[in-house]
Amino acid sequence: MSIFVNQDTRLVVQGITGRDGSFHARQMLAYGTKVVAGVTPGKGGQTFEGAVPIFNTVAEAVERTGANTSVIYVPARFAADAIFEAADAGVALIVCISEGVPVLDMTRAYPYVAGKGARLIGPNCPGLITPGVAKVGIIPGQICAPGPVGVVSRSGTLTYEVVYQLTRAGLGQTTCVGIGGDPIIGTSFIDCLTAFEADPATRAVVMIGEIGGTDEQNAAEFVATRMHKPVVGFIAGQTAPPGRRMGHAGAIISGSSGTAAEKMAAFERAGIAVMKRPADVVPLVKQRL
Amino acid sequence: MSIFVNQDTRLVVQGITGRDGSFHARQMLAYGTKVVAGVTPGKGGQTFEGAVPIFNTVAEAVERTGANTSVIYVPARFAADAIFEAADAGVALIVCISEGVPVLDMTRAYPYVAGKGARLIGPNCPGLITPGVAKVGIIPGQICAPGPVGVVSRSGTLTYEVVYQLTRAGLGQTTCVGIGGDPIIGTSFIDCLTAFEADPATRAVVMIGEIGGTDEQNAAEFVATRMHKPVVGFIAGQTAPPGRRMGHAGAIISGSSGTAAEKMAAFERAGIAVMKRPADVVPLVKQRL
Amino acid sequence: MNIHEYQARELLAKAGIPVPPGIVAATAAEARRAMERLGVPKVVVKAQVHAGGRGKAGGVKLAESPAQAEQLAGQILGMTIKALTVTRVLVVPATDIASEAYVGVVVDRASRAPVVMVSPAGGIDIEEVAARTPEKIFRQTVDTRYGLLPHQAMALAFRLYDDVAKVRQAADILQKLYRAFVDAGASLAEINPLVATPAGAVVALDAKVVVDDNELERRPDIAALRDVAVENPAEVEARGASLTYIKLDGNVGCCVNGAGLAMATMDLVKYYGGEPANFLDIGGSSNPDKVVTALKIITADPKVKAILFNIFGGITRCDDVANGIVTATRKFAVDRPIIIRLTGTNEREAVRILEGVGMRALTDMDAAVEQAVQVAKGGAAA
Amino acid sequence: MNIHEYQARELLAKAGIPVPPGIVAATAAEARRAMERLGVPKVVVKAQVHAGGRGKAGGVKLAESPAQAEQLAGQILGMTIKALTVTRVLVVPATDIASEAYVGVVVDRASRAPVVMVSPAGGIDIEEVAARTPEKIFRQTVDTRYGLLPHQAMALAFRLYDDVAKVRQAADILQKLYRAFVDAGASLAEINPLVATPAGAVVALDAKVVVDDNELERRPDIAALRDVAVENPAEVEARGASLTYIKLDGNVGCCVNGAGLAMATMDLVKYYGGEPANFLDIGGSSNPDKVVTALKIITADPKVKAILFNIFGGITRCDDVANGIVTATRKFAVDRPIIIRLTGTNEREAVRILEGVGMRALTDMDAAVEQAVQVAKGGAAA
Repeated sequence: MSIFVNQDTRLVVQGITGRDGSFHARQMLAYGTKVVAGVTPGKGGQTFEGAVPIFNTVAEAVERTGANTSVIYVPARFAADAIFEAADAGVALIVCISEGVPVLDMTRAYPYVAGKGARLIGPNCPGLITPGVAKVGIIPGQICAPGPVGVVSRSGTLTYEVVYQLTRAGLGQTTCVGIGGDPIIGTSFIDCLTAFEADPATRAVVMIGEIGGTDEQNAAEFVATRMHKPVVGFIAGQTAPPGRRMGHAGAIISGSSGTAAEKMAAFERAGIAVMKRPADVVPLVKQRL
Repeated sequence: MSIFVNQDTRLVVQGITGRDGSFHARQMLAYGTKVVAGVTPGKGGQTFEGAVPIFNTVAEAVERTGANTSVIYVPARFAADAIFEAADAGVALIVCISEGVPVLDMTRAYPYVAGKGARLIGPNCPGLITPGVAKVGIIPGQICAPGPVGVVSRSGTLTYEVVYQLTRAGLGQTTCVGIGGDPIIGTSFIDCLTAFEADPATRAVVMIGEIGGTDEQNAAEFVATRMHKPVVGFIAGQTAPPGRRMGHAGAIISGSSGTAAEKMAAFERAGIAVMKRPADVVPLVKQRL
Repeated sequence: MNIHEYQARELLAKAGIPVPPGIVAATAAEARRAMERLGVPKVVVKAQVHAGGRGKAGGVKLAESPAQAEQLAGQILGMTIKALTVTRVLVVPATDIASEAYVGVVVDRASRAPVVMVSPAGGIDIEEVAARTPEKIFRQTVDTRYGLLPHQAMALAFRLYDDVAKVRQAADILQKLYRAFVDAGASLAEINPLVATPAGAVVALDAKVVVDDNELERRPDIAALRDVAVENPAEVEARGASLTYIKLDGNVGCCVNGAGLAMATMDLVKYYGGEPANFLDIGGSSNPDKVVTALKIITADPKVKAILFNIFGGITRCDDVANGIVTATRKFAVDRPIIIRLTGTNEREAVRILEGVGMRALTDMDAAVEQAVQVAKGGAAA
Repeated sequence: MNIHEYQARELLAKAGIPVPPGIVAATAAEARRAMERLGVPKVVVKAQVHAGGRGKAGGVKLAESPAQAEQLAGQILGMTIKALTVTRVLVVPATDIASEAYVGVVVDRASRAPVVMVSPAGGIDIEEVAARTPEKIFRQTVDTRYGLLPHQAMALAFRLYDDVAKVRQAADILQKLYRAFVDAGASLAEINPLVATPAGAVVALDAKVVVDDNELERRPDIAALRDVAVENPAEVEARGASLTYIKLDGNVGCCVNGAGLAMATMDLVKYYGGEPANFLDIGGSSNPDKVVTALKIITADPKVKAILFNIFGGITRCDDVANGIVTATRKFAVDRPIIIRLTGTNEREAVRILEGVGMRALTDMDAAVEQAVQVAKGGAAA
C-alpha cells in the first residue's frame, strides 16, 4: 500500500519535450512508472522515446489515455497555467516540480484546484515515490526501497539523505512525499499525515520540516490529537539567522515565529520523536516499528 | 409552512437609511416581519424608527442581533459589495432588490455566495413574501393571503397581478418569490420548484416566466421529471420583437431561442397547465387543488 | 447598447488584436478619399448599421478604384436596412483570405458566466452554424475570477488551426478579445470572420460588440460610443426620461409599470384581437413627469388610436400616475381616447383625481385591455 | 527582496495613497538643501537601510533647521545599523500627529492568502503588539480572486477610527495598499505608522515593502529597485551565478546542493561543535562553473578555516561537482583544506576525478562534517 501514487497511477508529463521534462520522463519510465502521455503544445501527434504519445493539450491526453496524474516540468512563469490546465482536464493528482512560482499565482491556483476536487503537490518540490511501484517527480529511485515507513518533507536533497539512511538500514518506505519549500503549497504536512494514518501499510512516519511558517506546529497538533502511528521528526535550520530566505522561498524566520527551536518544542510536546541530526532517523524509527 | 422565509426569519436591511430602504423597511415592519437590524456605514449606534438598531457593518449586525436574512436596497453600483458583505457576515439568505447591477458583477458575486453556502435571490427582483408571516422586499403585503399556492416569477408587477387574482379568488399563497429579471440571478426557477416540492403546505405552484434565456425550458424539464405537485405557468412577451431588451435586462430574444412560443411549448410538453392570460390562473389552479 | 462595427474594431485594435486599417466615411466623396488614403487596389465598402444581414441587403460592396468606391458608397449611404437608415460607411482594404473562422464571447445565463465560442465555420451567421452543424462550434465557459486562461485559449485555437504558429496567434487574439469584452462591460463581443491570410497571419475582419446597459454608468468612454442618430428618436427621448419605450406597429398605445406586466399587457391586447403600438415601462418610481413624457411619446405616434394605462400600484403610487395624466392633458392635446386601469397603492386617491377632470378608471386588467382594443378598432369611445 | 523606505513610499504614492513629500539625500549637504526645498520648519532625517529598529539605533532624528538637518544627516550617513552601512537618508517634513495606527498586508501561509492586518496601536513594531496585546490586531484574509472588497476595507477601517470621514480615508488607503501589494508582487507591504493629523487627514508616514523574489522576472520595474550597494557583495555575486549564499560568522565554509540539506549541514556543523561560515546552495543543476564561483566566494571569506562540500546527487551530478572543484583549484589558489562528501548520481566518476588530483571523498555526511569541524579547529588536515 501507499499514499497518492500506486499501480493505478497513469501519468501525463506536462513539458515532456523540455530539458528537465524529457530527462525525468526517461527516469520515471525506467523506474516502471506508467507514463501514458506527454504534453507539449504544437507537438501533438509525435511520440516520446518511441513509447509515449505526445498531445497538444492535457485534456486530449486525459481523454485518449486515461491519465489520472500529472507532473509539471515547465518554467515557473508557465507553471500556474499548467496547474489550471491539469485541473480543467480532470486530473486527480497534480505534482508541480517547477521552482520559482510567484506566491500570488499560488493564491489563485490553490482554490482553483480545490474547487475541481483535485490534489496539488508542490510547487517547488521533488515529487513523490512509492518504492518499487511508481515515481512521480525527481526523487532518485535507487535510494528508496519498499517498506513500512512513510516519509514527508519540505525539502529535496535532505529527503534523499534521510531516505538513503533508512534504506541502508533496511527500513523501506511506503511512500516518500516532498511537499515543497514554498510558502504556499498544495498539500500540507497534515494532508500527508492524514493519508499515512489511513494507509494500512504505513507503520511509522518520518516528517522533515524546516524553519519558516507554522506548518510543523499545526502538524504536531494533528499528531497529538488525531494520529495513532508513531512519528519521528526533524527540523532543518537550527543555525539559520532570522529574516533571511534560506534558499527555499518559505524558509525564512519572520519575527518570533517559525524558528527551529519552536518547531522542535512543538514536536516534543506532541510526542514526536525529535531527530537531532539526520542519522538519528534510523534508531528512532527502529525503536518505534 | 413556506419556503426561504418564515417565522424564524431575522432580517437585516442593508441601506436602511436610504430613500428606498427606509420606505420598505417601514412597510416590512408594518407587515410584522422581524426586522432586527439595519446597516448604514457611519450611522452605527443610531436607531431606525425608534425600534431597529443601525450598525456600521453587516457582520456587526449579525453578531449582535442574530440576523439570518438580509435585504439589499443600495444603488446598483454598490450592490455587488453589499452581497459580498452579507455573504461574509454569514447571512444564509440574501435578497437583492437593486436594479441595474452589471452582469459581470454577478458572474463574480454568484460563486462567492455559493462558496459561503448562502442563497442569493435577485438582483433586480421584488423579493419574497410568506403571507401573514414575513415579507422581505417590496411585494405589497395587502394583495397576498395565506394559502396552499406557491408562486415564483421573473417579474415584479406581473407577479402582483397574478397574486392579486389568486387572493381575490380565495386562493392564498405559501410563499411568493420574485427571482428577478436579470440574465444572471442567484436563485432559479428550479431552485424554487425544488423548495415548493419539498414544502408540505404547498399544493400547487404558479410559475411566471418571460422571454429570454432557457430557464423556463429547464424548469419544465424539472417539472416533468422530478415534480409531483401540479404547476400552472405563464410566459410574458408573446408579442415582443426579437433582439430588443423588453425592460428587464434578461428579457431579450436572441436568435431562435428564448421565444414565448418555445417556452409555452416546453411547458405543455412537461404537463404544465399554460395560462393564456393572467386571469386564467384562477380556474387553472382551482382545477388542480 | 449596440455600437457600430467601426467602433467595435477600434475597441479590439486598442486591445491589441490585429485589425486591418479602416476609415469611416459619411459621404460618397469621403469614401473615395478614404480609398485613396488607404492606397490599396481593392477596398470593401460596408454600411454601418445596428443590424445583421448587411451583405444580403446590399450593404457591403467591393470596389476596385476610388471612383467605384465613391459610386458604391453613394448607393449604400441612405439605404434602409431593417428599418435603419445608413448614415456612415466603413472603407477597409480587401483582405486575401485563406480561411475564415468565428470567435466570440457571450454571457451564458445557464452557466452564469461568459462563454467563449469558436468555430472553423466562419463568415456566416453563427446561429446558422449552431442550427445546421452544431458539432462545428466549440465552447469554453470562463470563470470571470480567472479570465480566459492561456491553456483554454490554446485549446480553443487548436480547434481552428493545425499550424501551431496560427494557433498561437489565435490564442492570443482570444485572450485579448476576452479582455476587451470585460473592459467594455460587454454582453457580446465577436469577430466574424477571423481570417487567416495566405501569408499565415490571423486578423479580425469584422467585429461586433454589444454592451450591457448596466455597465454604462461606470464606463463613460463606452457610453460615449452611443450613436443616437441611428436610433428611434422616441426611444432616445424615453431613455432620457428613464422610461423604456420600444416602438411597435400596432394601434393600441400602452403605458404600464413594470416590464413583465408591460409585456403581459401587450400580449393581452393581442389576445383580445388588437395590436400593441409599443412597449412602455414607466419603471418602479412614479414621478408624474415620467407619465407626462410617456404620454407625449405615445401620442406622437400617429398610428395610435387608443391609449391604455395599466398600473398595478406597489412602489408606483396610483395617485402619482393620475396626476401625471391630468398634467399631460393640460400641457398638450391628447387627441386619442385614454383607457385607464389602476389598482394598488393609493388607488382611491387616483380615482378621485381622475374623476375631478371627468375621467374614469377601471380596476380589472382584462376589461381595460378589451375596451382599449375596441376603441382602437373604432368602437365606443372611453 | 527588500527595497528602501523611500522606494516603498513612491510605490504607495503612485497607488494613490497620501504620502507626505520626501527627498533622498546621499550627503549631509544634500540633506540641508532637501530641507530648504521642502520649506517646512521641522523635518525628520531617516536612515535608509534594510533593517528594523532604526529609531533605537539612532538612525531617525528630528531637525529644526537646515543646518541641523545637515549636521544630523552627517551623523547618520556612514552609521552601521545591524551590520549595514547607511548610504542615504530620507528627509521628510515632520507631521503633526493626532493618532498612529498600523496597517499592513502580508502573505499568510496557513490560509494560503494575503492577510490585511490593522491595529490602532501604531508606530511600534507590530510583532511587539502581537506579543503583548494581540486583541489590538484585526485581520482580514483576502481572496486574491476578488481583492480586498470595499466592505472588508470599511470594516477594518472602523477598527481604527470612529469618525466616518477618517474611516472612509483609511478604507480607501487599505484598498490602495492592497493593490500596491499585488502590483509590486510583494510578500509584505505595510504602513507604520498610518497617521491621523489634528486636521483629520489620514496619511502614510512610513512604508515598508518586501517583494517576492519569484515576481522579479515579470516585473522589471520592481527588479530595478534593488540596491546592491547596501547588500553583501559576496551575496550579490552569488545571486549573479544563480547560487544562494548567506554570510554567517563561523569558520566552516559550506557548499551544499539543496536548501534543506544546506541548512541540515550547517546544523550538523554546530552539532559537532563547529560554526558554519555560510549558507550556500548550489541548486539543482550542477554546472561546474557554479561550483567554481561557489568556491571563489567561500575562499574570499578570511574567517573560513575549512571548506565542506556536502553533495547528495540527484539531478545534481557528483562528477560535475568534482570537475568544478578541480577546475577551481587550477584557476585560483584554494588555500584552505577541502573536505568532500559525495553520494548519489555519478558518485564513482566523481571519486575517480578527485583521486586523479590527489583528493579524496567521503560518503558519510556525519563523518565529513565532523572532520571539517576538527580541521577548522586546527586539527588534522583533510
